[in-house]
Amino acid sequence: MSSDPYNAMVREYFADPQHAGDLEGAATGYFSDQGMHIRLAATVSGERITSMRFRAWGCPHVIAAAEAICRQYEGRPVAALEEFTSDHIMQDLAVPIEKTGRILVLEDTVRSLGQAIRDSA
Amino acid sequence: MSSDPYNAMVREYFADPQHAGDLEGAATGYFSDQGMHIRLAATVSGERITSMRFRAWGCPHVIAAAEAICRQYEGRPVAALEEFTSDHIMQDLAVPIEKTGRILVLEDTVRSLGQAIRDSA
Amino acid sequence: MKQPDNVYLDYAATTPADERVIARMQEVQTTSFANPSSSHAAGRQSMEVVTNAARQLGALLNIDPDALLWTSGATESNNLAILGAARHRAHRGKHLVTMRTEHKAVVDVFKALEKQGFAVTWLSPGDDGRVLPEVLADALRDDTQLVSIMHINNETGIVQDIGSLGRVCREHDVLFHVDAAQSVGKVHLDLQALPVDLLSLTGHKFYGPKGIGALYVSASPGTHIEPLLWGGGQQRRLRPGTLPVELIAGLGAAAEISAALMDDEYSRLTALRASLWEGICAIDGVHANGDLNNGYPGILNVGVDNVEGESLLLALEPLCVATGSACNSQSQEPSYVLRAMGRSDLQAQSAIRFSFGRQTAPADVEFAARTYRSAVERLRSIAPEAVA
Amino acid sequence: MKQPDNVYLDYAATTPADERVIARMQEVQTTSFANPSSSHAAGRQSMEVVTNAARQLGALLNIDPDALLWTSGATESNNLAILGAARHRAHRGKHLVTMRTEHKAVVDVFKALEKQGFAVTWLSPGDDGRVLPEVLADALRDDTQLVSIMHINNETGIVQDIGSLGRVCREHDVLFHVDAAQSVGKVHLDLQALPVDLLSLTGHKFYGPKGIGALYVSASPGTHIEPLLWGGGQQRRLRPGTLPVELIAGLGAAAEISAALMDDEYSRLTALRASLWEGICAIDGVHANGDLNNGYPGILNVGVDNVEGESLLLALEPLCVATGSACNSQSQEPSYVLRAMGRSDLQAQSAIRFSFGRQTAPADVEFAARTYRSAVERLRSIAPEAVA
Ligand SMILES: Cc1ncc(COP(=O)(O)O)c(C=O)c1O
Ligand SMILES: Cc1ncc(COP(=O)(O)O)c(C=O)c1O
Repeated sequence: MSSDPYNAMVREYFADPQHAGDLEGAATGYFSDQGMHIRLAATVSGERITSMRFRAWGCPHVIAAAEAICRQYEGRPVAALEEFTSDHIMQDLAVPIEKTGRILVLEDTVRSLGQAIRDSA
Repeated sequence: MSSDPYNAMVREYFADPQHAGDLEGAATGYFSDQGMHIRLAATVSGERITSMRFRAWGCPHVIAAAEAICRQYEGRPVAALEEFTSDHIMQDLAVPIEKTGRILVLEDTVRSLGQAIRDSA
Repeated sequence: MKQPDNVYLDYAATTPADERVIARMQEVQTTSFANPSSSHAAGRQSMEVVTNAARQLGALLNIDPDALLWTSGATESNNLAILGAARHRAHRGKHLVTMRTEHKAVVDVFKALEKQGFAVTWLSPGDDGRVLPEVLADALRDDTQLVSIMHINNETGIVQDIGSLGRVCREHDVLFHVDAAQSVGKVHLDLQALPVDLLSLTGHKFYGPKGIGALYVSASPGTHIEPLLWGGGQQRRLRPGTLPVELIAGLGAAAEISAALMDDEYSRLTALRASLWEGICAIDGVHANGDLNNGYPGILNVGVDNVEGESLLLALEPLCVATGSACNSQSQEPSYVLRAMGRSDLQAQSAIRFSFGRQTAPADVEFAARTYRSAVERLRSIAPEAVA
Repeated sequence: MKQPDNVYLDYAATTPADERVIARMQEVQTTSFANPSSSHAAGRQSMEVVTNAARQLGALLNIDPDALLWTSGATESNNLAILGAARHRAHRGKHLVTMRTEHKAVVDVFKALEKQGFAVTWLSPGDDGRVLPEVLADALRDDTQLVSIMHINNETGIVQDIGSLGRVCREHDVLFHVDAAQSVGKVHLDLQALPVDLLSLTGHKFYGPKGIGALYVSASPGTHIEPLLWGGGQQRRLRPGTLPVELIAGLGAAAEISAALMDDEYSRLTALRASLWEGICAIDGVHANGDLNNGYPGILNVGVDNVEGESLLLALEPLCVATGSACNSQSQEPSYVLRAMGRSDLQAQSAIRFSFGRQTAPADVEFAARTYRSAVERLRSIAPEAVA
């Protein structure tokens, strides 16, 4: 039964998501499925992501995962977005198995962001 | 459920039955029924009972009732024995209803003692 | 401002035992531990403790203490009442009536009976969450044997009109069971006056011990039930097992204390609920799931548009509050109680139940309002504009 | 010599809770009262208490704590195991096996099942009170689904050979339930080593709280049971209801304490029983109902010829002892357990059960022997010669 459903990372990212918000003139990916809504936005300089922001409506794992993704990609090559897999997010945030579907939606959002950046390039 | 099944009189008479025992040359009544055994013995002078003793094998109510009867009849006329009814014993000793049969055996014993005294007269 | 560690606003899930209850239990544990069924002096002393507790609980409900069966809680009481009466009367008829907004410990019993060949009519509440006597009367059939309707709803605080509903049952010679887990010790219940045949209660909802409850079984000749458990001869064979003397004593003490505090507490809770509602009702899209006028004031269930429930709950920490009832708070499903009241899935899943009790101070409620306002604001600020 | 107020020698009926158990319960009542099913911080803290207690009880039995279901006591555990398994397997077969010398909370469950169309074979014990594995094997049929045999008998202390009996069940693919109410916490029970599928226990028999017990349900794929109670999702839906955190904590503490004291206590009890028996065995017509070599030493059941049982019990005051088991000590009927062991009605009804425990001192036992001797003597002196 109830032991803490949220690990320390989920709690920290949920309580203080430093990447929640919008970016002027950014490429965006948006998905709405599984009772959640997620938007990722990134600005790019050359092949690198300079800034990344999210907006999310969903459970704490979804919000924390969005924050984790933003933290992870700022400063990295755009190409990495398209190689995104949710495995280590699932692990780092100890996402319960029944929420896998939601994290897959997040995965789709990351990929569509990659696509959007390429499209706008 | 359990409240005390024995009232104070039962407890006193059972713990210290002053009339348990035998009497030399006495008339006796004896009954054995309902899983109990009871013997009453009395010596008589003229029309009066001078001494009365019991022996009993049975539950505490039976033992206490035997003691009560002995106490009650010493010094009284023999004829009273044959008018014995168990009503006030049932009441004084708060005999539970399911033990009525045993007290009726006691009643029979008292009567048979009366009979025995008359027979030996 | 120092942020409190934890603000417990989940009294509808369970209450802390009153200090005097704890003290009484401890006293009994050390002085009257014997088995009340034992005929020796120590056993008789334990039985006296039990008898005294039955008198205390009997006084709270205005009933003959002999009409009480001790159980392990309202779940067992509900099961014993419903399964016990349905099975005992099965030869007469197999139709039963209950409401969609009952606690799981009633709903699931009726579902089990449906699988066993009983027919159940599930009444829906009106907009105000209540079922009207006429609606109940319409549902009754010639073969109806039992109606089970709760008194105070555990999620919304909505109060059913037990008196009127019971009269409908009496008129139709149908047994009436009331799950009063949320109302005993909190509002007046006079079972001499109310037409109730079976009533379930549990200690831990009114500052008594956990693991002990009772079922009132009216002495009227029609009210017979089959036992659920078989064993020793305790409790007229209707509920065997060694009587837990100290729990029973604790429940008795809780009953007596509740009777004394009830009226003042009710007023206090009314003020607390009003204050919380005032502190949050201005939020855009906020709505009360319940009845702010006639509902039980110890519960305020609040929904808010466009906020995700699970995140709201986490954002509300350190408030200890519930989504739906505690017993299904593990599940992510929107409350079936609120759905039955006509809320959408989305509305229902944002619902937060605040419930207050004896230790709740006005400052707790102010803190709760503040926390709720900022949680909603923050989550909305994170959400995509399309949603928030 | 000052006569003591009360000498409690009825530990088989119930034991006083250990001081440390009481202290632990009080601590939990004040610090972890929340509902363990609640997902908030307070609820999680309560769940930790529950998890920890399960670990303590699991360690005592050498099992995975997840295999435990919390119940209200052994009566419920027995009912849940027996009704639950019989009903779950009814489509496979309806034959069940138990013993005549089981506790009422087993006997009456099987009687109820007989009325529901199950066939029950009632095994009689041998002269030593035990059932041989061969006898059990002979009783098994192709359609046998469940065998229920107690570990330590509550009236006589006779110990069944659970290991051998369980192996017979395993060989025949039949579920094996053990009522271990009298043995848990008192003798070693290693459920990894023993072929047991279901095992019932209760807190108040080993210095834990009353009103709490457990059912061990082995994780093996064949061991499924139907619930008795329906309700919230607690305990894998097998036993719903708010978990009584403090009782569970008390039961866990009792398990840990018992594990530590077990061996010393067993030796101490062996000496006490020997001393009592020595003090009374010279009485004419006295006999032990039980096994002075292999029986559990905390119980000495003594019969005596030509003495009426109810009067003997009263004459023994201030000893708190039992005739038969506590739960039918209200009734005047001779013990069915002793009758099944071949005692006559008369012999059975004179039986007195002395049972010892942690607070029993050698002086108590000496006093008991003295009291017993003089009670028998006195009652015989009152009886007509023909009987005494
Ligand atoms: C209305 C209602 N009925 C029944 C119950 C079940 O009570 P318990 O958990 O004590 O068995 C509860 C509480 O959980 C309740 O609120
Ligand atoms: C062997 C045995 N089984 C079952 C029980 C029932 O236990 P409880 O009264 O805790 O339900 C007892 C004690 O009364 C017992 O001795």
